[in-house]
Amino acid sequence: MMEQVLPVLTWVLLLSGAFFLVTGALGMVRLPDVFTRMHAAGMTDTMGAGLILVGLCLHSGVNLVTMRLLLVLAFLWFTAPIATHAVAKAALAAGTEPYTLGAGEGGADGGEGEGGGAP
Amino acid sequence: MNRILWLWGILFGLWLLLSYHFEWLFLVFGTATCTVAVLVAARMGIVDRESVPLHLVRRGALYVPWLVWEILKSNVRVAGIILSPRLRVDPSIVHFRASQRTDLGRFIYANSITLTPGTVTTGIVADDLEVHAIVREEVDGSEENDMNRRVAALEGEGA
Amino acid sequence: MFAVTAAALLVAMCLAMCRALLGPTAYDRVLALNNIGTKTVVLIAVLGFLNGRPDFLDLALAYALINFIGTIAVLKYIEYGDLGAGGGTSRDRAGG
Amino acid sequence: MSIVVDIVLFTLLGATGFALLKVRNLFAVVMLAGIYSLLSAGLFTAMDAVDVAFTEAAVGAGISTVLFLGALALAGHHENRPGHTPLLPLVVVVVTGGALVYGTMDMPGFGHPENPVHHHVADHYLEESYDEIGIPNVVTSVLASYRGYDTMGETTVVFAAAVGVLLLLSGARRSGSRASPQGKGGGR
Repeated sequence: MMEQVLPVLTWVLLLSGAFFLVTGALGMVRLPDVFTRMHAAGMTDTMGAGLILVGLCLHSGVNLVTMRLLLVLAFLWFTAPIATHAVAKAALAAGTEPYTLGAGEGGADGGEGEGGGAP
Repeated sequence: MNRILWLWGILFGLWLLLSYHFEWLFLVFGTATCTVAVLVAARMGIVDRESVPLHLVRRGALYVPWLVWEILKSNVRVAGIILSPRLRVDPSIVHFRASQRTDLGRFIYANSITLTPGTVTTGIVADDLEVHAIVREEVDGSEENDMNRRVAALEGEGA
Repeated sequence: MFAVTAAALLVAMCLAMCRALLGPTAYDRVLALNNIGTKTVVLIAVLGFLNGRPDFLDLALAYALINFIGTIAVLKYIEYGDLGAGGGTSRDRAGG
Repeated sequence: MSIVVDIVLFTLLGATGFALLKVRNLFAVVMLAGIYSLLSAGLFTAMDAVDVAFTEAAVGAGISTVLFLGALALAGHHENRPGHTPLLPLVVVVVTGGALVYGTMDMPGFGHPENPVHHHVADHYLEESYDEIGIPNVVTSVLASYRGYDTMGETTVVFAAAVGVLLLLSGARRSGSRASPQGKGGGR
Protein backbone atom coordinates (compact mmCIF):
# COMPACT_ATOMS: atom_id res chain seq x y z
CA MET A 1 0.00 0.00 0.00
CA MET A 2 2.63 2.52 1.11
CA GLU A 3 4.87 1.50 -1.76
CA GLN A 4 2.33 2.72 -4.27
CA VAL A 5 1.26 5.87 -2.49
CA LEU A 6 4.68 7.26 -1.69
CA PRO A 7 6.02 7.80 -5.22
CA VAL A 8 2.75 9.36 -6.32
CA LEU A 9 2.83 11.68 -3.33
CA THR A 10 6.44 12.59 -4.08
CA TRP A 11 5.49 13.39 -7.64
CA VAL A 12 2.59 15.55 -6.56
CA LEU A 13 4.71 17.45 -4.05
CA LEU A 14 7.61 18.03 -6.42
CA LEU A 15 5.38 19.11 -9.30
CA SER A 16 3.28 21.47 -7.21
CA GLY A 17 6.47 22.87 -5.71
CA ALA A 18 7.79 23.46 -9.21
CA PHE A 19 4.48 25.11 -10.14
CA PHE A 20 4.73 27.53 -7.22
CA LEU A 21 8.37 28.27 -8.03
CA VAL A 22 7.65 29.21 -11.61
CA THR A 23 4.52 31.15 -10.68
CA GLY A 24 6.43 33.09 -8.06
CA ALA A 25 9.20 33.88 -10.51
CA LEU A 26 6.60 34.94 -13.07
CA GLY A 27 5.14 37.23 -10.45
CA MET A 28 8.57 38.72 -9.84
CA VAL A 29 8.60 39.77 -13.47
CA ARG A 30 4.95 40.76 -13.94
CA LEU A 31 4.05 42.63 -10.79
CA PRO A 32 4.35 46.40 -10.80
CA ASP A 33 6.65 47.36 -7.93
CA VAL A 34 9.07 46.02 -5.36
CA PHE A 35 6.47 45.61 -2.62
CA THR A 36 4.12 43.52 -4.70
CA ARG A 37 7.05 41.51 -6.08
CA MET A 38 7.97 40.72 -2.50
CA HIS A 39 4.78 38.70 -2.15
CA ALA A 40 5.66 36.68 -5.23
CA ALA A 41 9.20 36.10 -3.96
CA GLY A 42 7.78 34.98 -0.63
CA MET A 43 5.81 32.35 -2.50
CA THR A 44 9.02 30.79 -3.79
CA ASP A 45 10.57 30.83 -0.36
CA THR A 46 7.67 29.22 1.46
CA MET A 47 5.72 26.93 -0.82
CA GLY A 48 8.12 26.34 -3.69
CA ALA A 49 11.09 25.40 -1.57
CA GLY A 50 8.90 23.80 1.10
CA LEU A 51 6.99 21.43 -1.17
CA ILE A 52 10.09 20.39 -3.07
CA LEU A 53 12.13 19.73 0.05
CA VAL A 54 9.31 17.74 1.66
CA GLY A 55 8.97 15.82 -1.59
CA LEU A 56 12.66 14.96 -1.49
CA CYS A 57 12.24 13.90 2.15
CA LEU A 58 9.48 11.47 1.21
CA HIS A 59 11.62 10.10 -1.57
CA SER A 60 14.64 9.41 0.59
CA GLY A 61 12.78 7.84 3.48
CA VAL A 62 13.77 8.29 7.12
CA ASN A 63 17.52 8.77 7.34
CA LEU A 64 20.21 11.39 7.76
CA VAL A 65 19.35 13.05 4.46
CA THR A 66 15.78 13.65 5.63
CA MET A 67 16.97 15.36 8.78
CA ARG A 68 19.25 17.63 6.80
CA LEU A 69 16.52 18.49 4.32
CA LEU A 70 14.24 19.40 7.19
CA LEU A 71 17.00 21.53 8.72
CA VAL A 72 17.44 23.37 5.41
CA LEU A 73 13.69 23.94 5.31
CA ALA A 74 13.66 25.19 8.91
CA PHE A 75 16.49 27.63 8.20
CA LEU A 76 14.72 28.89 5.09
CA TRP A 77 11.45 29.41 6.91
CA PHE A 78 13.12 31.18 9.79
CA THR A 79 15.25 33.48 7.69
CA ALA A 80 13.05 34.16 4.65
CA PRO A 81 10.52 36.39 6.42
CA ILE A 82 13.29 38.34 8.15
CA ALA A 83 15.02 39.01 4.85
CA THR A 84 11.72 39.98 3.19
CA HIS A 85 10.85 42.28 6.07
CA ALA A 86 14.30 43.86 5.88
CA VAL A 87 13.89 44.55 2.15
CA ALA A 88 10.48 46.10 2.72
CA LYS A 89 11.65 48.22 5.61
CA ALA A 90 14.76 49.42 3.81
CA ALA A 91 12.70 50.30 0.73
CA LEU A 92 10.20 52.24 2.80
CA ALA A 93 12.93 53.96 4.80
CA ALA A 94 14.51 55.18 1.57
CA GLY A 95 11.20 56.76 0.58
CA THR A 96 10.07 54.30 -2.07
CA GLU A 97 6.38 54.88 -2.67
CA PRO A 98 4.34 51.69 -2.77
CA TYR A 99 2.40 51.29 -5.98
CA THR A 100 -1.32 51.82 -5.57
CA LEU A 101 -4.19 51.38 -7.99
CA GLY A 102 -5.44 54.94 -7.97
CA ALA A 103 -2.16 56.79 -8.13
CA GLY A 104 -0.37 54.80 -10.78
CA GLU A 105 3.39 54.54 -10.42
CA GLY A 106 3.99 55.78 -6.91
CA GLY A 107 1.20 57.57 -5.09
CA ALA A 108 1.55 61.32 -4.72
CA ASP A 109 0.19 61.43 -1.21
CA GLY A 110 3.08 59.89 0.63
CA GLY A 111 4.03 56.28 0.98
CA GLU A 112 1.85 55.44 3.88
CA GLY A 113 -1.35 56.03 5.69
CA GLU A 114 -3.67 55.34 2.79
CA GLY A 115 -4.57 51.99 4.18
CA GLY A 116 -7.74 51.67 6.16
CA GLY A 117 -7.06 50.47 9.66
CA ALA A 118 -8.17 46.91 10.09
CA PRO A 119 -8.69 45.89 13.69
CA MET B 1 21.00 26.87 34.67
CA ASN B 2 18.37 24.54 33.34
CA ARG B 3 18.21 26.61 30.19
CA ILE B 4 21.98 26.44 29.73
CA LEU B 5 21.88 22.67 29.94
CA TRP B 6 19.06 22.55 27.43
CA LEU B 7 20.93 24.81 25.05
CA TRP B 8 24.00 22.60 25.37
CA GLY B 9 21.90 19.54 24.69
CA ILE B 10 20.29 21.08 21.60
CA LEU B 11 23.66 22.18 20.22
CA PHE B 12 25.23 18.81 20.86
CA GLY B 13 22.30 17.08 19.21
CA LEU B 14 22.78 19.30 16.17
CA TRP B 15 26.50 18.45 16.17
CA LEU B 16 25.77 14.74 16.24
CA LEU B 17 23.18 15.10 13.52
CA LEU B 18 25.51 16.99 11.21
CA SER B 19 28.64 14.97 11.85
CA TYR B 20 27.10 11.54 12.40
CA HIS B 21 30.42 10.03 13.44
CA PHE B 22 30.56 8.45 16.83
CA GLU B 23 34.27 7.93 17.38
CA TRP B 24 35.69 9.34 20.57
CA LEU B 25 37.77 11.98 18.82
CA PHE B 26 34.74 13.60 17.23
CA LEU B 27 32.60 13.29 20.33
CA VAL B 28 35.30 15.09 22.32
CA PHE B 29 35.57 17.81 19.67
CA GLY B 30 31.81 18.21 19.69
CA THR B 31 31.62 18.40 23.45
CA ALA B 32 34.37 21.01 23.56
CA THR B 33 32.82 23.11 20.79
CA CYS B 34 29.35 23.09 22.34
CA THR B 35 30.74 23.86 25.79
CA VAL B 36 32.72 26.84 24.56
CA ALA B 37 29.75 28.16 22.57
CA VAL B 38 27.40 27.82 25.53
CA LEU B 39 29.91 29.40 27.92
CA VAL B 40 30.37 32.38 25.63
CA ALA B 41 26.60 32.74 25.27
CA ALA B 42 26.13 32.52 29.01
CA ARG B 43 28.83 35.11 29.61
CA MET B 44 27.16 37.43 27.13
CA GLY B 45 23.96 36.96 29.06
CA ILE B 46 21.90 35.94 26.05
CA VAL B 47 20.64 32.62 27.36
CA ASP B 48 17.14 33.60 28.42
CA ARG B 49 13.47 33.07 27.62
CA GLU B 50 13.91 34.80 24.30
CA SER B 51 16.82 32.86 22.87
CA VAL B 52 15.93 29.44 24.30
CA PRO B 53 12.12 29.55 24.30
CA LEU B 54 11.52 26.17 25.89
CA HIS B 55 8.05 27.19 27.02
CA LEU B 56 6.91 27.52 23.40
CA VAL B 57 7.84 24.03 22.26
CA ARG B 58 4.73 22.15 23.35
CA ARG B 59 2.13 24.67 22.16
CA GLY B 60 4.26 25.50 19.11
CA ALA B 61 3.77 21.95 17.91
CA LEU B 62 0.10 22.82 17.47
CA TYR B 63 0.69 26.24 15.97
CA VAL B 64 3.06 25.18 13.19
CA PRO B 65 0.62 22.88 11.33
CA TRP B 66 -2.04 25.57 11.46
CA LEU B 67 0.45 28.09 10.08
CA VAL B 68 1.45 25.72 7.29
CA TRP B 69 -2.20 25.36 6.33
CA GLU B 70 -2.62 29.14 6.27
CA ILE B 71 0.50 29.49 4.14
CA LEU B 72 -0.87 26.93 1.72
CA LYS B 73 -4.18 28.75 1.38
CA SER B 74 -2.66 32.17 0.83
CA ASN B 75 -0.12 30.75 -1.62
CA VAL B 76 -2.93 29.45 -3.78
CA ARG B 77 -4.62 32.86 -3.61
CA VAL B 78 -1.49 34.77 -4.61
CA ALA B 79 -0.75 32.27 -7.38
CA GLY B 80 -4.26 32.93 -8.71
CA ILE B 81 -3.60 36.66 -8.69
CA ILE B 82 -0.30 36.32 -10.55
CA LEU B 83 -1.65 33.92 -13.16
CA SER B 84 -4.83 35.85 -13.88
CA PRO B 85 -4.31 37.77 -17.11
CA ARG B 86 -5.57 41.06 -15.70
CA LEU B 87 -3.28 40.95 -12.65
CA ARG B 88 -5.81 42.07 -10.06
CA VAL B 89 -3.56 43.73 -7.54
CA ASP B 90 -4.74 46.49 -5.26
CA PRO B 91 -1.86 46.95 -2.85
CA SER B 92 -2.21 49.00 0.27
CA ILE B 93 -0.72 49.38 3.70
CA VAL B 94 -2.87 48.40 6.65
CA HIS B 95 -2.27 48.38 10.37
CA PHE B 96 -2.84 45.59 12.84
CA ARG B 97 -2.70 45.57 16.59
CA ALA B 98 -0.60 42.83 18.14
CA SER B 99 -1.89 41.64 21.47
CA GLN B 100 1.14 39.61 22.48
CA ARG B 101 2.85 40.55 25.69
CA THR B 102 6.48 39.84 24.82
CA ASP B 103 8.77 40.91 22.01
CA LEU B 104 9.23 37.27 21.11
CA GLY B 105 5.49 36.84 20.67
CA ARG B 106 5.25 39.92 18.48
CA PHE B 107 8.24 38.65 16.51
CA ILE B 108 6.47 35.35 15.88
CA TYR B 109 3.26 37.12 14.89
CA ALA B 110 5.03 39.53 12.52
CA ASN B 111 7.04 36.73 10.94
CA SER B 112 3.95 34.60 10.52
CA ILE B 113 2.28 37.47 8.69
CA THR B 114 5.29 37.83 6.40
CA LEU B 115 5.53 34.09 5.86
CA THR B 116 1.99 33.97 4.46
CA PRO B 117 2.25 35.41 0.94
CA GLY B 118 0.01 38.35 0.23
CA THR B 119 0.98 40.14 3.41
CA VAL B 120 4.39 41.46 4.46
CA THR B 121 5.13 43.16 7.75
CA THR B 122 6.97 46.35 6.90
CA GLY B 123 7.29 47.91 10.30
CA ILE B 124 6.56 47.35 13.95
CA VAL B 125 6.44 49.90 16.74
CA ALA B 126 5.31 48.76 20.16
CA ASP B 127 2.16 46.78 19.37
CA ASP B 128 1.33 48.42 16.05
CA LEU B 129 2.12 46.36 12.97
CA GLU B 130 2.39 48.02 9.59
CA VAL B 131 1.52 45.47 6.91
CA HIS B 132 1.71 45.72 3.15
CA ALA B 133 -1.05 43.69 1.50
CA ILE B 134 -1.21 42.81 -2.16
CA VAL B 135 -5.01 42.93 -2.35
CA ARG B 136 -6.78 45.25 0.01
CA GLU B 137 -10.09 43.40 0.25
CA GLU B 138 -8.48 40.10 1.12
CA VAL B 139 -7.09 41.36 4.40
CA ASP B 140 -10.29 42.14 6.21
CA GLY B 141 -8.53 41.24 9.42
CA SER B 142 -10.40 38.08 10.27
CA GLU B 143 -7.51 35.76 9.50
CA GLU B 144 -4.96 38.06 11.03
CA ASN B 145 -7.12 38.30 14.14
CA ASP B 146 -7.18 34.55 14.29
CA MET B 147 -3.41 34.39 13.91
CA ASN B 148 -2.96 37.10 16.52
CA ARG B 149 -5.10 35.16 18.96
CA ARG B 150 -3.24 31.94 18.32
CA VAL B 151 0.20 33.50 18.76
CA ALA B 152 -0.95 35.17 21.97
CA ALA B 153 -2.19 31.80 23.18
CA LEU B 154 1.14 30.30 22.17
CA GLU B 155 2.91 32.61 24.60
CA GLY B 156 0.88 31.20 27.39
CA GLU B 157 0.63 32.67 30.86
CA GLY B 158 3.25 34.25 33.03
CA ALA B 159 5.25 35.86 30.27
CA MET C 1 10.81 13.76 -11.84
CA PHE C 2 13.87 15.39 -10.35
CA ALA C 3 14.70 16.49 -13.86
CA VAL C 4 11.33 18.25 -14.13
CA THR C 5 11.89 19.96 -10.82
CA ALA C 6 15.40 21.01 -11.78
CA ALA C 7 14.09 22.38 -15.08
CA ALA C 8 11.42 24.37 -13.26
CA LEU C 9 14.09 25.73 -10.92
CA LEU C 10 16.23 26.81 -13.86
CA VAL C 11 13.30 28.52 -15.56
CA ALA C 12 12.46 30.31 -12.33
CA MET C 13 16.09 31.34 -11.95
CA CYS C 14 16.07 32.81 -15.45
CA LEU C 15 12.95 34.82 -14.63
CA ALA C 16 14.43 36.09 -11.37
CA MET C 17 17.60 36.91 -13.29
CA CYS C 18 15.51 39.13 -15.61
CA ARG C 19 14.32 41.03 -12.57
CA ALA C 20 17.88 41.41 -11.30
CA LEU C 21 18.98 42.80 -14.65
CA LEU C 22 15.97 45.07 -15.17
CA GLY C 23 16.03 46.61 -11.71
CA PRO C 24 14.72 49.26 -11.62
CA THR C 25 15.42 49.99 -7.94
CA ALA C 26 18.19 48.59 -5.78
CA TYR C 27 15.57 46.75 -3.75
CA ASP C 28 14.38 44.81 -6.76
CA ARG C 29 17.91 43.60 -7.23
CA VAL C 30 18.30 42.63 -3.58
CA LEU C 31 15.02 40.77 -3.76
CA ALA C 32 16.15 38.96 -6.90
CA LEU C 33 19.51 38.11 -5.33
CA ASN C 34 17.85 36.69 -2.25
CA ASN C 35 15.39 34.80 -4.40
CA ILE C 36 18.06 33.30 -6.63
CA GLY C 37 19.93 32.33 -3.47
CA THR C 38 16.92 30.40 -2.18
CA LYS C 39 16.55 28.71 -5.54
CA THR C 40 20.21 27.75 -5.56
CA VAL C 41 19.78 26.09 -2.17
CA VAL C 42 16.88 24.05 -3.51
CA LEU C 43 18.73 23.38 -6.77
CA ILE C 44 21.72 21.96 -4.89
CA ALA C 45 19.40 19.68 -2.95
CA VAL C 46 17.61 18.55 -6.11
CA LEU C 47 20.86 18.05 -8.03
CA GLY C 48 22.08 15.75 -5.27
CA PHE C 49 19.05 13.54 -5.84
CA LEU C 50 19.30 13.86 -9.61
CA ASN C 51 22.85 12.50 -9.52
CA GLY C 52 21.84 9.86 -7.03
CA ARG C 53 24.19 11.15 -4.34
CA PRO C 54 22.18 13.15 -1.83
CA ASP C 55 25.07 13.32 0.64
CA PHE C 56 26.03 16.90 0.08
CA LEU C 57 23.15 18.63 1.74
CA ASP C 58 25.53 20.28 4.18
CA LEU C 59 26.34 22.60 1.32
CA ALA C 60 22.69 23.57 0.93
CA LEU C 61 22.55 24.05 4.68
CA ALA C 62 25.57 26.36 4.77
CA TYR C 63 24.21 28.15 1.76
CA ALA C 64 20.85 28.89 3.32
CA LEU C 65 22.62 30.64 6.17
CA ILE C 66 25.17 32.51 4.06
CA ASN C 67 22.44 33.77 1.78
CA PHE C 68 20.62 35.20 4.78
CA ILE C 69 23.74 36.89 6.15
CA GLY C 70 24.49 38.34 2.74
CA THR C 71 20.98 39.77 2.38
CA ILE C 72 21.11 41.36 5.81
CA ALA C 73 24.54 42.87 5.10
CA VAL C 74 23.27 44.30 1.82
CA LEU C 75 20.23 45.84 3.45
CA LYS C 76 22.27 47.26 6.27
CA TYR C 77 24.44 48.90 3.68
CA ILE C 78 21.44 50.33 1.84
CA GLU C 79 19.81 51.60 4.96
CA TYR C 80 22.82 53.12 6.69
CA GLY C 81 25.41 53.32 3.93
CA ASP C 82 27.77 51.54 6.29
CA LEU C 83 28.12 48.01 7.53
CA GLY C 84 29.31 49.03 10.98
CA ALA C 85 26.26 51.09 11.93
CA GLY C 86 24.26 49.86 14.84
CA GLY C 87 20.56 49.26 15.02
CA GLY C 88 19.94 52.39 17.05
CA THR C 89 18.50 54.44 14.23
CA SER C 90 16.43 51.64 12.79
CA ARG C 91 13.25 52.79 14.46
CA ASP C 92 13.25 56.27 13.01
CA ARG C 93 10.65 55.50 10.42
CA ALA C 94 9.16 52.13 11.06
CA GLY C 95 5.99 53.34 12.72
CA GLY C 96 4.79 55.92 10.23
CA MET D 1 19.49 16.23 -17.97
CA SER D 2 22.71 17.25 -16.27
CA ILE D 3 24.01 18.59 -19.57
CA VAL D 4 20.91 20.82 -19.77
CA VAL D 5 21.57 22.03 -16.24
CA ASP D 6 25.16 22.83 -17.20
CA ILE D 7 24.14 24.68 -20.33
CA VAL D 8 21.46 26.78 -18.65
CA LEU D 9 23.71 27.65 -15.74
CA PHE D 10 26.53 28.58 -18.11
CA THR D 11 24.18 30.75 -20.14
CA LEU D 12 23.00 32.54 -17.03
CA LEU D 13 26.61 32.92 -15.95
CA GLY D 14 27.48 34.48 -19.30
CA ALA D 15 24.50 36.84 -19.13
CA THR D 16 25.53 37.88 -15.64
CA GLY D 17 29.09 38.47 -16.81
CA PHE D 18 27.99 40.77 -19.63
CA ALA D 19 25.61 42.58 -17.31
CA LEU D 20 28.50 43.07 -14.88
CA LEU D 21 30.43 44.80 -17.64
CA LYS D 22 27.58 46.97 -18.89
CA VAL D 23 26.05 48.14 -15.63
CA ARG D 24 27.52 51.38 -14.28
CA ASN D 25 25.81 51.36 -10.92
CA LEU D 26 28.32 49.68 -8.66
CA PHE D 27 25.68 48.57 -6.19
CA ALA D 28 23.95 46.64 -8.94
CA VAL D 29 27.37 45.25 -9.87
CA VAL D 30 27.84 43.90 -6.35
CA MET D 31 24.40 42.29 -6.48
CA LEU D 32 25.19 40.72 -9.83
CA ALA D 33 28.56 39.50 -8.55
CA GLY D 34 26.69 37.78 -5.74
CA ILE D 35 24.39 36.13 -8.27
CA TYR D 36 27.46 35.16 -10.30
CA SER D 37 28.92 33.37 -7.27
CA LEU D 38 25.64 31.63 -6.55
CA LEU D 39 25.41 30.40 -10.12
CA SER D 40 28.99 29.18 -10.23
CA ALA D 41 28.54 27.35 -6.95
CA GLY D 42 25.51 25.65 -8.48
CA LEU D 43 27.65 24.78 -11.47
CA PHE D 44 30.41 23.33 -9.29
CA THR D 45 27.83 21.19 -7.54
CA ALA D 46 26.53 19.99 -10.89
CA MET D 47 30.12 19.03 -11.78
CA ASP D 48 30.55 17.12 -8.51
CA ALA D 49 33.13 19.53 -7.12
CA VAL D 50 31.25 19.94 -3.89
CA ASP D 51 34.13 21.25 -1.79
CA VAL D 52 34.88 23.95 -4.35
CA ALA D 53 31.20 24.86 -4.39
CA PHE D 54 31.30 25.12 -0.62
CA THR D 55 34.23 27.53 -0.76
CA GLU D 56 32.62 29.54 -3.53
CA ALA D 57 29.44 29.82 -1.50
CA ALA D 58 31.23 30.96 1.64
CA VAL D 59 33.79 33.26 0.05
CA GLY D 60 32.16 34.41 -3.18
CA ALA D 61 28.58 34.92 -2.11
CA GLY D 62 29.18 35.61 1.57
CA ILE D 63 32.43 37.32 2.47
CA SER D 64 33.23 39.13 -0.75
CA THR D 65 29.74 40.64 -1.00
CA VAL D 66 30.20 42.05 2.48
CA LEU D 67 33.71 43.32 1.65
CA PHE D 68 32.52 44.89 -1.62
CA LEU D 69 29.77 46.67 0.26
CA GLY D 70 32.25 47.91 2.83
CA ALA D 71 34.37 49.28 0.00
CA LEU D 72 31.31 50.85 -1.65
CA ALA D 73 30.48 52.60 1.59
CA LEU D 74 33.85 54.33 1.31
CA ALA D 75 34.05 54.88 -2.41
CA GLY D 76 30.60 55.84 -3.67
CA HIS D 77 28.52 53.76 -5.97
CA HIS D 78 28.90 55.05 -9.50
CA GLU D 79 31.55 53.86 -11.90
CA ASN D 80 33.03 56.53 -14.15
CA ARG D 81 33.19 55.92 -17.85
CA PRO D 82 36.66 54.87 -18.87
CA GLY D 83 38.62 57.69 -20.48
CA HIS D 84 40.23 55.53 -23.14
CA THR D 85 38.96 52.95 -25.55
CA PRO D 86 39.47 49.49 -24.09
CA LEU D 87 40.85 48.06 -27.32
CA LEU D 88 44.26 46.94 -26.13
CA PRO D 89 42.90 45.22 -23.03
CA LEU D 90 40.33 43.49 -25.21
CA VAL D 91 43.08 42.12 -27.45
CA VAL D 92 45.10 40.96 -24.43
CA VAL D 93 42.09 39.25 -22.92
CA VAL D 94 41.07 37.57 -26.18
CA VAL D 95 44.61 36.30 -26.79
CA THR D 96 44.97 35.00 -23.23
CA GLY D 97 41.56 33.36 -23.36
CA GLY D 98 42.37 31.80 -26.72
CA ALA D 99 45.65 30.44 -25.35
CA LEU D 100 43.85 28.95 -22.38
CA VAL D 101 41.23 27.31 -24.58
CA TYR D 102 44.03 26.01 -26.81
CA GLY D 103 45.70 24.62 -23.71
CA THR D 104 42.63 22.61 -22.82
CA MET D 105 42.92 20.72 -26.12
CA ASP D 106 45.87 18.82 -24.73
CA MET D 107 44.07 17.91 -21.54
CA PRO D 108 42.74 14.38 -21.14
CA GLY D 109 39.00 13.86 -21.13
CA PHE D 110 37.08 15.41 -18.23
CA GLY D 111 36.64 12.89 -15.43
CA HIS D 112 38.41 10.09 -17.31
CA PRO D 113 39.57 7.44 -14.81
CA GLU D 114 42.95 6.97 -16.53
CA ASN D 115 43.92 10.62 -16.12
CA PRO D 116 47.38 11.02 -14.58
CA VAL D 117 45.93 13.35 -11.96
CA HIS D 118 43.99 10.42 -10.56
CA HIS D 119 47.05 8.21 -10.22
CA HIS D 120 49.74 10.27 -8.60
CA VAL D 121 48.93 10.36 -4.90
CA ALA D 122 45.15 10.42 -5.19
CA ASP D 123 44.84 6.64 -4.95
CA HIS D 124 46.91 6.58 -1.81
CA TYR D 125 44.85 9.38 -0.25
CA LEU D 126 41.56 7.75 -1.10
CA GLU D 127 42.54 4.31 0.14
CA GLU D 128 44.71 5.02 3.15
CA SER D 129 43.75 8.41 4.53
CA TYR D 130 41.17 7.08 6.96
CA ASP D 131 43.63 4.61 8.49
CA GLU D 132 46.49 7.07 8.53
CA ILE D 133 44.73 10.22 9.70
CA GLY D 134 41.40 9.07 11.09
CA ILE D 135 39.29 11.85 9.53
CA PRO D 136 36.30 10.57 7.54
CA ASN D 137 36.35 13.41 5.01
CA VAL D 138 39.23 12.90 2.55
CA VAL D 139 39.33 16.53 1.50
CA THR D 140 39.78 17.58 5.10
CA SER D 141 42.58 15.13 5.76
CA VAL D 142 44.40 16.15 2.57
CA LEU D 143 44.13 19.83 3.42
CA ALA D 144 44.81 19.62 7.12
CA SER D 145 47.33 16.80 7.29
CA TYR D 146 49.03 15.78 4.04
CA ARG D 147 49.29 19.40 3.00
CA GLY D 148 49.34 20.76 6.53
CA TYR D 149 52.21 23.23 6.09
CA ASP D 150 50.76 24.47 2.85
CA THR D 151 47.40 25.07 4.49
CA MET D 152 49.01 26.77 7.46
CA GLY D 153 50.83 29.22 5.22
CA GLU D 154 47.64 29.77 3.26
CA THR D 155 45.55 30.53 6.30
CA THR D 156 48.27 32.83 7.62
CA VAL D 157 48.19 34.83 4.40
CA VAL D 158 44.40 34.96 4.35
CA PHE D 159 44.27 35.97 7.99
CA ALA D 160 46.81 38.75 7.44
CA ALA D 161 44.85 39.98 4.43
CA ALA D 162 41.59 39.93 6.38
CA VAL D 163 43.12 41.88 9.26
CA GLY D 164 44.55 44.38 6.79
CA VAL D 165 41.19 44.91 5.08
CA LEU D 166 39.39 45.27 8.39
CA LEU D 167 41.96 47.81 9.59
CA LEU D 168 41.55 49.82 6.41
CA LEU D 169 37.77 49.79 6.61
CA SER D 170 37.45 50.55 10.30
CA GLY D 171 40.24 53.17 10.26
CA ALA D 172 38.49 55.11 7.55
CA ARG D 173 35.22 54.96 9.41
CA ARG D 174 36.68 56.30 12.62
CA SER D 175 38.58 59.22 11.10
CA GLY D 176 35.80 60.60 8.91
CA SER D 177 32.40 61.69 10.17
CA ARG D 178 30.71 59.82 7.40
CA ALA D 179 27.37 58.44 8.32
CA SER D 180 24.57 60.62 7.08
CA PRO D 181 25.21 62.40 3.77
CA GLN D 182 25.17 59.64 1.20
CA GLY D 183 23.81 57.14 3.62
CA LYS D 184 20.09 57.02 3.08
CA GLY D 185 18.94 55.13 0.03
CA GLY D 186 22.54 54.77 -1.02
CA GLY D 187 22.27 52.33 -3.81
CA ARG D 188 20.29 53.68 -6.69
